[in-house]
Formats: sequence, C-alpha cells, structure tokens
Amino acid sequence: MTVAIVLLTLLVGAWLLAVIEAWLTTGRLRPVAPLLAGLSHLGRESILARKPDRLFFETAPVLLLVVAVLGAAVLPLTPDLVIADLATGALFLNAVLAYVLVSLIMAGWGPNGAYAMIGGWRFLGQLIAYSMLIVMPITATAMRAESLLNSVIVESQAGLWNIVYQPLGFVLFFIAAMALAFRSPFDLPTAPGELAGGVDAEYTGVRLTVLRLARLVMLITLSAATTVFFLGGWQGPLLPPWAWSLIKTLAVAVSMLLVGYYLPRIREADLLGWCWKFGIPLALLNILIVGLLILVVP
Amino acid sequence: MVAQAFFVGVFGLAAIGFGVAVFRTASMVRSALALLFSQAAVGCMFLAMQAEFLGVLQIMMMATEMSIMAIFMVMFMMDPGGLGGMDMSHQKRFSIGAGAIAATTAISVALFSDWGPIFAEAPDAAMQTRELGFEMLDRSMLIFETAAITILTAMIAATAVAIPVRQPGVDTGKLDKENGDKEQEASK
Amino acid sequence: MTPVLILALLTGAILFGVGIYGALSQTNLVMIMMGVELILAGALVNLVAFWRFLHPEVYAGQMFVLVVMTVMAVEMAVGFGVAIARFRAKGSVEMEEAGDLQG
Amino acid sequence: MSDLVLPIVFPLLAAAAILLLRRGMVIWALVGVALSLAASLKLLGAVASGDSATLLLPGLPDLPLRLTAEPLTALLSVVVAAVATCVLIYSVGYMKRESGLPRFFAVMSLFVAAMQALVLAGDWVLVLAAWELIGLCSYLLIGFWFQRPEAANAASRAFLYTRSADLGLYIAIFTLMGAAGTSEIAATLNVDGDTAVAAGLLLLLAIMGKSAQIPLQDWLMRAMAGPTPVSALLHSATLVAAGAILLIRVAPLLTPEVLLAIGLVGGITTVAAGLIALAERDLKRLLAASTASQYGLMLIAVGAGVPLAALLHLLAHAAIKSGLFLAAGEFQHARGGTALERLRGVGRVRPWTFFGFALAALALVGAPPLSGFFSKDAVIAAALSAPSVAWLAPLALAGTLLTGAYLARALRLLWHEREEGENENRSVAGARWMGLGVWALVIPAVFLGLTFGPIEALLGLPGPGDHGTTAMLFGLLAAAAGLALGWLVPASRLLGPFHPWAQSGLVIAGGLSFWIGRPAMAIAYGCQRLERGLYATVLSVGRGGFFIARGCGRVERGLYAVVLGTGRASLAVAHLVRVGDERRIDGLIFALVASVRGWGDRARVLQSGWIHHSLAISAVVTAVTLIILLSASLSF
Repeated sequence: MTVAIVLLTLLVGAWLLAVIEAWLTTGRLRPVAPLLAGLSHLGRESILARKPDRLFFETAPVLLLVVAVLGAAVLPLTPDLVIADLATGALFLNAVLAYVLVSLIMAGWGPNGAYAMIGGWRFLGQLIAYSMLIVMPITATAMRAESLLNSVIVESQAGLWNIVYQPLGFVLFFIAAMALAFRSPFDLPTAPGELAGGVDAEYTGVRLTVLRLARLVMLITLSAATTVFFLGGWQGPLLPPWAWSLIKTLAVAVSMLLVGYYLPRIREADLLGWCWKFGIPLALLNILIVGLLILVVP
Repeated sequence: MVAQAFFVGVFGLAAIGFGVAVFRTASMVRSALALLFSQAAVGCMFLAMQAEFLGVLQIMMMATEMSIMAIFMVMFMMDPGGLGGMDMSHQKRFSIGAGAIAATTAISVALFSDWGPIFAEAPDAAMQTRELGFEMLDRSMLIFETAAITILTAMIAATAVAIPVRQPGVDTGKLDKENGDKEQEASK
Repeated sequence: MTPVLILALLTGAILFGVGIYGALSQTNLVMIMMGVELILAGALVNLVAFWRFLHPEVYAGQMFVLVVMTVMAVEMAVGFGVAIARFRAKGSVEMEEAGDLQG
Repeated sequence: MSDLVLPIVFPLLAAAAILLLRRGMVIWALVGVALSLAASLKLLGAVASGDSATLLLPGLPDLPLRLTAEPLTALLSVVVAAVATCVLIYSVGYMKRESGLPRFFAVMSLFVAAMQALVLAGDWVLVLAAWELIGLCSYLLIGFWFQRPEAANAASRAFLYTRSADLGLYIAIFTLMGAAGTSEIAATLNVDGDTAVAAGLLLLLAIMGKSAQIPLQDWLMRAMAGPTPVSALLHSATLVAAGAILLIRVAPLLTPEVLLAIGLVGGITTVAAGLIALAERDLKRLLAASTASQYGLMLIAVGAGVPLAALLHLLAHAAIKSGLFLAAGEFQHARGGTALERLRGVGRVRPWTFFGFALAALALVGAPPLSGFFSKDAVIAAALSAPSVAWLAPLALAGTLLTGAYLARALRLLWHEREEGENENRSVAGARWMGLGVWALVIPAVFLGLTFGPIEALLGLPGPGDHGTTAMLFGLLAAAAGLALGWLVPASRLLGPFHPWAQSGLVIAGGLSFWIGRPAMAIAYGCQRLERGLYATVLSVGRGGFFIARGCGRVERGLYAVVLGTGRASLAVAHLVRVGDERRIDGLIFALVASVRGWGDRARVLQSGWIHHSLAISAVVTAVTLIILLSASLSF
C-alpha cells in the first residue's frame, strides 16, 4: 500500500515538475504536454548505434530510475508514510545516490558514441567534486539528531529547522544536490549545445522516456531529501503532514529549476576547483560549528 | 534463519558470479563494473548478516571506487572495448592451480574446524551503529586515527607519484619512454 | 554446525581463490589490482561472518572490517598513482613489458 | 566534570594559534593563559565546595588517561596559571625589542599547558608525558638566544642534567605500576615495603635533577643565560617547582628512610646553595642559587614529614621569586647586564621597582608579616617536630640565616651609590608592562600569608605540630642575624677561605665537571703515561737491535753458503709441487667456481623482474609458511 502511494506520488510529482519546467522555459502552461510527449516517444522508432554494449545500453535508464525510486524509499513523507525507515537511512541515501554515477557511466559507455562517453566520464569528475558535499552536510544533520534514522532526523528539527540551525550545510547540500541531479548549471553529462545531449544523445524512443522520467524522479527524490534533512520534513502548522511534505518538496524542486534557469553552465575544472578549495573546507567548518553548538547548547 | 541462509547464499553466488565475470569479459569497463557489482553483492551479504552499517558503507564506497577503476581501465588498456578480443592473461595454469589450492584450503578449514557456539541473535541496527561509534572513539581510537592518517598519507603519496617531473624545456614523458625502450633493449 | 556461517565462509573462500587467480594471471596492473580487491572482499566476508555468528558483542570485529576497507582504498590510491607514473614513463602498464628489475 | 581539561586546553590552543597565524601572538598568549587561570579558579571553587572529580580520557587501550581535581591539584594549577599570567604580562614588555617572538610565546604557552597537565594529572602516564614536555620546553626557552654560545650551552646542559635524572622517574614509575597493577597515582601511593623504598629513592633522584639539588645544582645557575621571564617561570612555578610538586604529591608513599634521605639532601642543598648565592657576582645567578636553597628548605619540610609546610613555602616562593626575577630583569634592561658591579646603585634610578624587589626580598627572608614569614616558620616548625631534629633543624636554620645574608648583600649592592654616577635615567622600553608584572607578583608575595589558614583548612593535611612559638623565635633570630651580617659584612670576609670556592659554584661535586670531566682527564692522562712508556721501550729495543745487527753481520756470511744450498734444494721441491698443483688443487677450485656459477644461474631464473613472477613466488612462499606454521601448531 505504502509502496503504491509513494510510487504514485513520485509519478504525479514528475508530471508536475515537467509541466513547471516547460512553463519556465517556454512561458506557456500546458498541463498535458509531458504526457503527450511521453506517448509520442513510445510511438517513435528506437535507433541503435553501431556495435553498442547492449547490456549497458539497456540497463542504464532502468538503473537510474530504480536508483531514484530506492532513494525515495527511505525518505519519510509523513510519520508513517515511508517504505523502509532504515536504521542507517541517511547513509543508505548516500549509498544509493552513488549509483547514479554507475548508471551514467553505463549510459555513456553503452552506445558506442563519442559524445555519450565524454558525458559519462564527465559525470565521474562531477561526482568527485560534489560527493563530499552530499555526505558532509548530511553528517551534520545526523550529528544533531544523534541518529541515522531519517524520521528521527525530521523529528530532531521540531524546535528549529536545520535550514536555520545550519544554513551553511543547507546551501552546500542544495548545490551538491543540483550537481547530483545534473540539472543546469551542472548539466555537464548532458550538455545540449556542446555535447549534443551527451549521455542521452544516442537514446531514443522508450529508453529516452525512461531516462527523462528517471531524471525528474531523481529531482523529486533530492528535493524530498533536502526537505527531510533541512526543512523539517512533514512538520508545519495546521496543514496535514503529507501536504507539508509535498509543498516543501515542490518548492525546493522549483527553486532548483529556477536557479538552473538563470545560471550559465559551469566548467568542469571550475566545478572541481571550487568544490575542493571552498566547498569541502566550508562543509568541515559546518560540521565543526554544529558540533560546538551541540556541545554548548544542551 | 532460513531466510537469512537463503539471502546469504543468493548474494554469495552473485558475488562469486560477478567475481568470475571480472576476468572472463574482454571489455574492460564491463569487468570493472562486474567487480563493482560483485563488491555490492558482498555488501548485500553484510546486510543479510544484519551488519547494516557495514553493508551500506561497502555498497557506497565500492560504487565510487570501481567507477574510478573503470576510467583507469579505459585510460590504460590498449583495447578497452574488448572488440579485438585479445587475451590479457599469462601463466594461466599456475594461476588456476594457485587459486584452486587456496580456495580448497580455505573451504576445508571452513568445513572441518569447530566454530564453537553460534549466536542466533544480533543486536539491532541502531544499537550496532551506536556501539560501533563508541568503539571507534573510545577503545579503538588509536587504530581509527592510524587508519585516517594512513589514508591521508596514501592520498598525498599517490598524488606525488602521479605528478610528472618537470624539467624546463624537456618533454619528460617522451624522454623517459625512450630511456625505457633502451633499458628493455639492454635487458634482452 | 551452522549453515549460514558455513555459507558465508565458503563464499569468502571462493572469492579469495578467484582473486588469487586474477592477481596471478592478469597482465595488466589495473586488472591485478582488481584481483587484490577480490581477495580483500573475501576477507571482508569472513570478518563480518565471524563477527555476526561468533562474537556479535565485540565491536572490534566491525572496526576490523572498517580497517580492511581503508586498506582497500589505500591500495587503490597508491596503485593508481603507480599506474599513472608507469604509464607516463613507459607508455603502458602491461606487466609483460615491465622487466626492469631483471637481475 | 569535563572542564578539568580547560586549564590545559586553553594555553595549548594559544600555542597552536600562534604557530599557525604567526601574528597577534601577544594577545593569543595572554588570552590563553588568562582563560586557563579563570578555568583553574573555577575548578578550585568547585573543589572547595567539596566535590573532587576525576576525568577519564581515552588513551591507550585499557590504560586511560586520568585528570584529577582534588584540593591539592586544583590549588597548584591556580598557582601555575597565576604566575604564568603575570610573567607573560611582564614579558610583553621585556621582549619588546626581540625577534622570534612567535617561538617565544608559543613555547611559553605550551610550557604552561604542560605544567597544568603535570599538576592535574591523575596517572603516571600523563605525568611522564607532561614531565617530558616540560623538559623540552625549558630546553627551547633557555636556549631562546641560541645564537649565543653560552645560551645554547646552558640549554643543552640543563637538558642533559634533567634528562639523566629522569631515568629515575621512569624506573620508579614502572616499578610502581608493576607493583600496583594500575597507572592511577592514588592507587599506587599505598604500595609499601622495599618497592616503596626503591621507588622513593628513584623519585628523589629525578626530583634532585629537576629542582637542582646538590650535586645536580650546576645547570640552574647556567640556565640564567635564557631570557629573564623564562627564568622567573622556571624557578617559581614550572620546571624547578615540578620536582617539589611531584614530591608533595607522592608524600604518602615515602617511608622513613626515604624521608631522612630527602631531608638530608634538602638540608645540604639549602646550606651549600646559600653559600654559593652569598658569593655570587651576578644578580640572576644569585637568585638562581637562592632558588636551589629555597627548594632545599621545601625538601627539608617534606623530609620532616610535613608536606603542607613545603606546599606553603612553595606558594610563597612562587610569588616572591618570580617577583624578584622580574625586577632583576628590569634592572638588567636599565643597565644592560646583570653583573652586580654593573647594577650597583640601580635601585636609586628605579625606586619603584627597587621597592618591590626589597619587599619581595624581605618576604623571602621571612620578615613578619610578609608571606615568607609564615611559610618559613612552618618549615622550621616541621624540622623541629621531625623525628630527626638533630639533623634537620640546624640545617634549616642555617638556610634561613644564609637567605637573610645573601639577600641583604644584594639589596646593599643595588642601593649603594656607584662611585662615578654617570649616564643614569636612560629610559627602558616597555617599562610600564614590566612594572605591572612586577607589582602583580609583589602584592601577593606580601599578602599571601593571609590565605594560608584557609589553604590548610582546604587541604586538611597534618600541620607542622606544636613548635609554633619556638620556630617563630628561631626563625626571626636567624633571619635578623642573616640580614645584619649580609648588610654589614662584605661577603668575601664573611666566607673567608670558602669565598673563591663558593664563587666557583662549590665544585666539590659540581655536576658534570666531576662526574664526567675528571674521569675523562684521568683516562687521557693515563693514555699519555702509557704512550711515554711505550716510546721508551721501543727506543731501548731499537738500540738492542742495533748491537744484535752488527753481530748478525758476521754470522750472515757464514750462513750465506747454507742458504744457497737450501735454495737449490727448494727449487727442486717446488718443481715437483707445481706439477702436483696443476693436476689436483686447481681442478678442485675450478670445479667449486663452476658449481657456484651454476647455482647463481639457477637463482637468476627467479629474478625475472616480472611482477607476475614475483607475485607467484610470494604466493608459493606464503603457502609454504602457512603449512609450516600450521604443522607446528598442530604438532605442539
């Protein structure tokens, strides 16, 4: 039952985000367009490159989708609406999200094509830049909650949301999440304009649909994670918990889309340099500050 | 118990299968990813054995490590795609013998030694994480710190080794290559 | 006699064997490192099995697992450092071509 | 009660900050020490209100590090922090003109941290660590001006002395830990029997090294080559005090024999060092000698079985002696030197500082109602109430008298007009800071006596017994007599024949020069003698050889013919032998060489230099080793 609800929520959220994205880019609000696009993709012929690594080529989109859904599985939308509230939930989220890289490398290597491969390896460099910035802020939140259970992390923010308690961590996590979802301005693996689509350059038809769906679902998952870790999850006045989770998640997702809409694409070298020269020291500083706060403020 | 045995067995088989696949595929990226999935299966075995933290940690670490392995394969192999289907192995018979002997010895030790009393119940995951944290920062603190320092040293050492030696106006890479060839001539 | 422990140990043993085969048979430095990784994975399986079924109350066992994971990471880092240096110097990391130490 | 760590952590952080940032070091150091002082005051308050806490820090497995806050340790930590604060304030002014300030302030802060750790330590491991750190810091600080040979010399000398004495500490600690089975001080203190005696004597050795007791007092005088604030810190609260503090803390362990030994060492030191001080030509060296003598008094008190008296004297001495040193440092800046001749009459130029100096000096002599009065009376009363009065009391009194004498002498020299009164009132850089530091120490030196009552109540150690009035009487008499002698009679006449000898620092057993110098000289001398002898014998042999040669000349001719014959015969034999050689022996040798080469070739096969071969070999070797080990473990 829970599973069904969560999956449905993800689908609806994906649809909403697709609509909003189209609205932001084209300026026109067409609620049905995404569905139509998906259906039309189903109709299209599926082109296959020469000498592809068929296994990877087929697996990659599915793996991406599965990863996104698994990540959502440990995030509590309401106190009882969570598929599996693992005792190491926060860590599990990291572990699952690490497989985005794997699926992208597969997707890059699978269709025997230059652009795709460059895109895939680019994402490896991108991971080396952002992964620490995903892990460390989550560590700080877990420190405050003194637990890795996501639900406990949410409850630990009953008094004060983490976005106020550790704003530095929130900013870093927000950026890193965008880099992980490879939204613009971090869309290096699929850089339309310089890589002609990168990893999904060679994908057509059903596979492309799955790929795009997976990207949207992953955006939702990461927004939900931001909500859980920094925005107090389902907590909020007078609305029911699920509504709060939904509102916050959508707000985060839309803000991510907006940031991406207004910023130019970043260079890989710059990304690496900034993340390692400023991001990681700041993340460590954040951990230090949170630790001191925990020690000082009982 | 039965479920545990089932899962441990299944994931163990998966780990072994992928482990064998590592050395059987010609495509280097495939073998790297096979190793990744083998390690991930090992992590799932940990989960099945109720060592949740370690399992998740294994799954997480290996994803990154093996992906990096993959890119290094592509960088360093002459035929990463395995399209040429060339054989990348030597002293096969000895290796197979050694592997078989090692495996059989370990298996026989596992089978024919008395493992004393068995604990049916493991502490629950949250407790484990907590206790492991205390262990790390209380009794094994020295060991933990040593591990950390070791990693740091390894990072620095690896970087230092990988950075090219710079001589003004000389392309060291080519120079060294020629020297290497000369040496090989001399050694033959 | 406990099936699960034995199952885990068998898996560990076979992984160990496969790893040794790989480390000995491969011609490429990176592949050799893969073999070593497999050997260590077998060791990890055994460690966790021992912790779980023999001494679940002693957390030094889990600590040991963490240390072995550290060793894996260190091995990767240093190995790749050597590989890069070797590749830069000799243009390949094929062990067949690395006879410099011949005496 | 985790704030036990704070007094140690703050100076440590200050040191780290200075070393990292390399600027603002003054502020860092002052803030660190001040915070440490505040923390230890808070600690003292908590302890005074009756809760003595122990903090376990994770150290080696099953060997945790303990910090204890009991009245004694808390009080001592307060003293350390207070003196350190004053000294650092002072050194802001004193070091104004110097370079290498980061080094100075960082090491000073580290020094304070180490001392706090030693004072608060609850187990021997920590004590050892802190002890070593203190030795290192003192080395670095005494040798601060390492460009000057005498400074470097003094630093290494101090280091050698203390370190060689530390061996005693090591052995003692390991004996105690072995006997008690734990590293906790409180637990090891109730060891008894021969272990206690041995441990006590070994500890005494270490303490003699650190607090400069005869015959290891030499380095203390030479350590004056360091900056003056360093000397102040060393003498009053840290390095030299460490010995006495350790002694006071292990007092329950000491058995009567050890007590007697301690008392005697202290007594001899106090008299001998007093004589040295009386004969000194240099103000700082004089103060150093007096430090040794005062610590001798403390050892007497401990030897008499009244550690409380020793503690009181330690407190009083901490304030007084650092005050004296700081004043001396200001004089040094005023006249560019510390030789008493140079300083003659400097008191008139800097009356305020001189006033402080005089107050502190009187306090040290034991003039009522200054602090030294009470503490010294406590010491004398302890000596009188000791089982070994006959030994300790006269020595203690003599020490007091000498104290009066040399301090009076110093005061006179500082006050009297120098013959040619020229270039006075040259301004001193940072005199304001220095004066602040001096007075911040002189005032407690005056009023510390009032706090002794509460301190005794707080510590609850046994008092010096019921000889209060007699002790006071004797003490006052001795002090007054000493002052009068020192002021009226010049030292040279006072000491008479001893004077030059005392000036040279009493080198009957003056440390290195005796323990190492003499034997070396003796050996060298012996070698020279031996050489001479050999030369003579060779000469005579030569002459004899000459005569013999002449005789041989004749015999030779006769032999010539014989030799010729022999030669021919031997040629014939040689021919035969050669024939034999070529057949057998050479063949044998060649065979050997060939086999060796063959083995070498076989060995070279292993040396293919290929990684996979090496790996294979290592795998095989590992397997073989495992088999051997297993079979061994099975067979046994």
